[in-house]
Amino acid sequence: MFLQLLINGLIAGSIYALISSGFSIIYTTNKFVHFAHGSTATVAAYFLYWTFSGLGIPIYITFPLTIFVAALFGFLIHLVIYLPLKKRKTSSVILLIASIGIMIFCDNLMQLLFGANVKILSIFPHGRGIEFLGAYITPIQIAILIIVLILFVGLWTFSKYSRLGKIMRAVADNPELAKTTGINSVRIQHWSFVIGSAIAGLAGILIALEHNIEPSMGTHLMIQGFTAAVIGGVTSLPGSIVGAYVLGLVENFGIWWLPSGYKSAIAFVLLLAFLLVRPQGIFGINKGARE
Amino acid sequence: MPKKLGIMIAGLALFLLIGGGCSRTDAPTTNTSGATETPAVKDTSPIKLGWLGPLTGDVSSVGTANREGTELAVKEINDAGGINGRKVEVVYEDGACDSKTASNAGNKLINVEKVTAIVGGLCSGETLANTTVAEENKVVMVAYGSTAPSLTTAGDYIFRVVPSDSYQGKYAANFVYSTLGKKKVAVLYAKTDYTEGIAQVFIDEYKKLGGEVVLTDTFLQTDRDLKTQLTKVKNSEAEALYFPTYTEAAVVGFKQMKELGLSISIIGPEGYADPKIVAAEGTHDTMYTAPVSPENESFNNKFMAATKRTDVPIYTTHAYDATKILLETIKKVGTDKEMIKNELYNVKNYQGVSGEITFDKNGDLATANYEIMVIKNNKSEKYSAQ
Amino acid sequence: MLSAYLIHIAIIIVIYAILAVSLNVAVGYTGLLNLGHIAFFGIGAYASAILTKNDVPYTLALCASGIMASLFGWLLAKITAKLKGDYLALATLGFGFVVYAVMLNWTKLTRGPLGIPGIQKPNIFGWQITGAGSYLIFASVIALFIVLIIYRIVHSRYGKLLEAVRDDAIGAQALGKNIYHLKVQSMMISAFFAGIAGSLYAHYISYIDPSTFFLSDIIIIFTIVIVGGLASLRGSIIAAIIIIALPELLRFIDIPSSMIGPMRQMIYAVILILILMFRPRGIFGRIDLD
Amino acid sequence: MLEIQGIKKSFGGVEAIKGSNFIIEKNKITALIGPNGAGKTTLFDIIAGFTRPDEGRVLYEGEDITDKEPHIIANLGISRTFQQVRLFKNLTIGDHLSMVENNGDMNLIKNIFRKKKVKRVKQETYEQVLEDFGIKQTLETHINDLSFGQRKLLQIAMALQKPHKLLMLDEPVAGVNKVIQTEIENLLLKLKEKNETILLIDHDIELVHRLADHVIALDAGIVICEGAPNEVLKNPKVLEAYLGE
Repeated sequence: MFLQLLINGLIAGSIYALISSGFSIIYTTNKFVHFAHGSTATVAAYFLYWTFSGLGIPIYITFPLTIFVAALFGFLIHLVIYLPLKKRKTSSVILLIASIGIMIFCDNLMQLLFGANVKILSIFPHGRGIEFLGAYITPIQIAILIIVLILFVGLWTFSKYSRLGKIMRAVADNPELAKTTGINSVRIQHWSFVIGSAIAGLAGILIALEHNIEPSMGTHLMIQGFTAAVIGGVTSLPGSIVGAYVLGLVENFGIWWLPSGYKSAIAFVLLLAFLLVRPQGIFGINKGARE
Repeated sequence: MPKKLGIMIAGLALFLLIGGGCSRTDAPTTNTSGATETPAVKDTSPIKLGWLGPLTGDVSSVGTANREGTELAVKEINDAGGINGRKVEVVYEDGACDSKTASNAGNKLINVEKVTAIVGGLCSGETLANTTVAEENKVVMVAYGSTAPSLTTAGDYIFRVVPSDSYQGKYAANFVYSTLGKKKVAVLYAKTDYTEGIAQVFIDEYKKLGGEVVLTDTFLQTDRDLKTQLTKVKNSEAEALYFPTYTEAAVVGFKQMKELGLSISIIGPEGYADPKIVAAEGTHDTMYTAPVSPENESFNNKFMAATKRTDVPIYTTHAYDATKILLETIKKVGTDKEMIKNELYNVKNYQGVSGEITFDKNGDLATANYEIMVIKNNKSEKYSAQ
Repeated sequence: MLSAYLIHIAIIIVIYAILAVSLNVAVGYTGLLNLGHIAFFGIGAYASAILTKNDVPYTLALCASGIMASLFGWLLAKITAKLKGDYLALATLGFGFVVYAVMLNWTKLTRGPLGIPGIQKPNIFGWQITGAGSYLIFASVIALFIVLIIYRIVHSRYGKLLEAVRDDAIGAQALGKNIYHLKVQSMMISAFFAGIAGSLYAHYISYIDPSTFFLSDIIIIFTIVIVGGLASLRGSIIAAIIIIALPELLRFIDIPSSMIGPMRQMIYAVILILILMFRPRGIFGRIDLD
Repeated sequence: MLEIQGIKKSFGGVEAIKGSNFIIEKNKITALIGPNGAGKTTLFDIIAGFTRPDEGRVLYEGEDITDKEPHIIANLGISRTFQQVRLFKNLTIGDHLSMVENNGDMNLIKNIFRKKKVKRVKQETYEQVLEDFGIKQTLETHINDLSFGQRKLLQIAMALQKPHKLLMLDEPVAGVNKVIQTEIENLLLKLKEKNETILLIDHDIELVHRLADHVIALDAGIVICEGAPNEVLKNPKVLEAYLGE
């Protein structure tokens, strides 16, 4: 059973990692909590459902198209709502509240357009999981694990070695300083939304395959994704992915003893604990979150 | 008195006035709306019924179908000339399976629309939120899906055409223990009013019969990852699993059961009749209790023809029956609320589409017999002990 | 006639006005961005319901609901004393969810998802309140009383200290003011009145379950406070009227009722975003949320 | 009056203060001078309790106040100003001045049932304070409407108005125009006559020369020399540390 729990934890962790990594890219560069990130995944999932089940477009077109649409969606939110707010030097708290407003708007818009009931994407036939030393894991779950690993390595090399990645880290550490050295930090922040939302698009697709699609899926995953990012260290990209696995494993092993109804409470107790004891998370650097 | 404080006091005092002005009239409004009592003068104003159910939220797929069930019943009666020549009109309000929304909606039906009676709510929370208002204003409520045991003693004006969970849970426990002969069972249920009530009744009855409940676990209605709870079930020596839940979590639950290779027999409540569950992955050989309902086929065809749907979601037949009973009662005794209530208690052996309906002194179904259905290759059929 | 429905909406407005005014004490006057205010509302409602179910007299239950809520206010203030800005906001949001999870899972006390039905109408000093009209009077009197107390607090020297903590906590400390003490007290005051509002709500609706105290309600109270304007009691009251009454109009336009729920939430979201973008100080607000 | 014993403080590996020891006499004006980053403001924050030192003790009138909360230290009679002026941007001058006294504003219950907001007699004393400090504004003006110079003056007025035994001024004249500078100087000279105990940080050598009874020159928190103003200001080590020859 231990192996099955480990696998359950890893799969849950990978799903949270899909959300927390995109969120962390946006947070490190823009310095505010983009809570509507979960809704980007929801919009992507519904777009996939609409194009694939609705219009019957084959997946090798709809998958990349969904990722592109998600990136565009994130970019537009930044351009239309966040940028004007940032221009007026509003505090990160106002941006946080605005992002919660956007989240509520998107979730309800999806419910209005597609109805509240669960939509099932039957792209790949669901079969019994492949048995592996007594534990079961399905092809889709293996795909998710692999994709997240690729994502982890990709993000790590991107932020360490690519030009854009380094500039992004510079803007993250000190936006004012970055401006003085001629970096157009607004353009970089646009890029952070494009990349972060693209990952959310990918997350939307994979989660739709694993957990089906419904209007509130983004919000629930965002709460877990954010908790994962805080645990791993919001200011560090690889940290947010490690935090996701920590959360996934603690949740799944936790409800082995606790009644499972407390599963979401475990995420919040962890969130509260880390925010109080170590708000910069496992890897993050202390960014004046305290007094 | 500083200016600002003055404005605030005036603002709140305004409410006092409204309250004061109306408290005199808040005594329950006895006079019925529209219809005058004297039968001599032919009154042709429409009879107003209220309908309450989830049109948004997790359960709205069932709610919207139930509404169409009611619409069908009303259309049939109106086509047949209405009641004593008066057309029937229904006001549909969204309860969203949540007590706050349902109380707002119920309040509007009773106080603004002045409906004669209400068909609804579906979720127990919706009905419970309106019992006091309904009692005060003597408005009959015939719930078509609220099975929570606490509704039995909710009031004289509260009726329901679905059996209380206490019957169904006991029936399921007896079936698992004696018919299937499973001595160890696990119970995994969603944290909602409907499922928790029925799970408790099942557990108590199963223990009384001498069976052993090796595992009791829960999950939130909004959870979509039940793998670890199911792993716990697999790890316990349970020979069967009682799995009460709403549609959304059931669909994901069955998929994950298949993925985890959980091979023990699965039993659930009548919620499984929802076509979305029957068509879901991994539901093969799943059994569920369902109230005996004769001649389903003819109603199903009629319903599917009228609504161009391809399935008849759960409680649609009950919504249809609730509406039909109410309208027939009004046909007999007119629109006086008190008389409607008293007449409803005399409903005996009414052959409804959802089954035989007899109200006991609490407004519950007196008789409730169930049968076991089993899902074979995504088709529901009667269980026959091979 | 229509007034019965108006009374119902008026009672909901009065309750949300108390919630918004009490939240303004913490957010508007002391700068404590508390996204978990709904938890105090829920605790007050449950405390009052459970106590009156075990036949505690109503007046006692009403005070107890306020005290219970402010105890949790003390707890929240203590554990988040060192946090600032959006970290504080998110810790309080987490606190709100933990309280929700406990309400849902502690079935022995709160009957979990079954909720608590049949909460009887209040009977205060012999005045048995039955109809909605008299309940509106009762709720309005309590609301008036609460607004008066809060008005006196925020306009006294003590209130100025709260505002000093909001504007520059370090500067206030340098003047010898114990800012932790002030923050904890402000949270307790805010929680106390939210608890009272919870009790008023429970005894009016007569049935409560955990789902009423969840995320979507946090947003409504926040929209009211921000639209009304921070540090402005008048703003919170008037915004409560607008924000609660506005979506009710949806019920009268004949859009299919399955659209009303999502449309209502979308209206809140749009109002919130527009206000943040074009009038961040709200209608009567005079300070910016830093 | 105030004794600093072996204070050490480092921020993330950088040793800001490498162990400073000095004594502040009562009824004297002591000036702390030194190049930027010599740890002067950090020392101020340590004395006032806003920052905890890694090592060392702060003794005030013989009592160890190192680990005390800032508001307790402030109430013990240490009244300080900040390099960047810290005032409450949404409140009025009247609010600031009445907040300075311990007039029971911390007591919640009493405040609910208190009758008048500000007593008549208080009104006069505050107006008098504004005259003394040459701030030509009414009590009701909001801080945002004050000029930078007026804010500096108000900050000093508040520090003085607060019942205190030791006054700590962090660059009181930095960034103000000549007129305000001379006003502040006259004020400080008046305080000198009243034998106020003042601890002063400033870069203006002439000001330090005219005002200070005792000067302590610091580099990275270490006292490089101490004594009467003219001695210290000519000391080669000080000049070297200052001008970096």
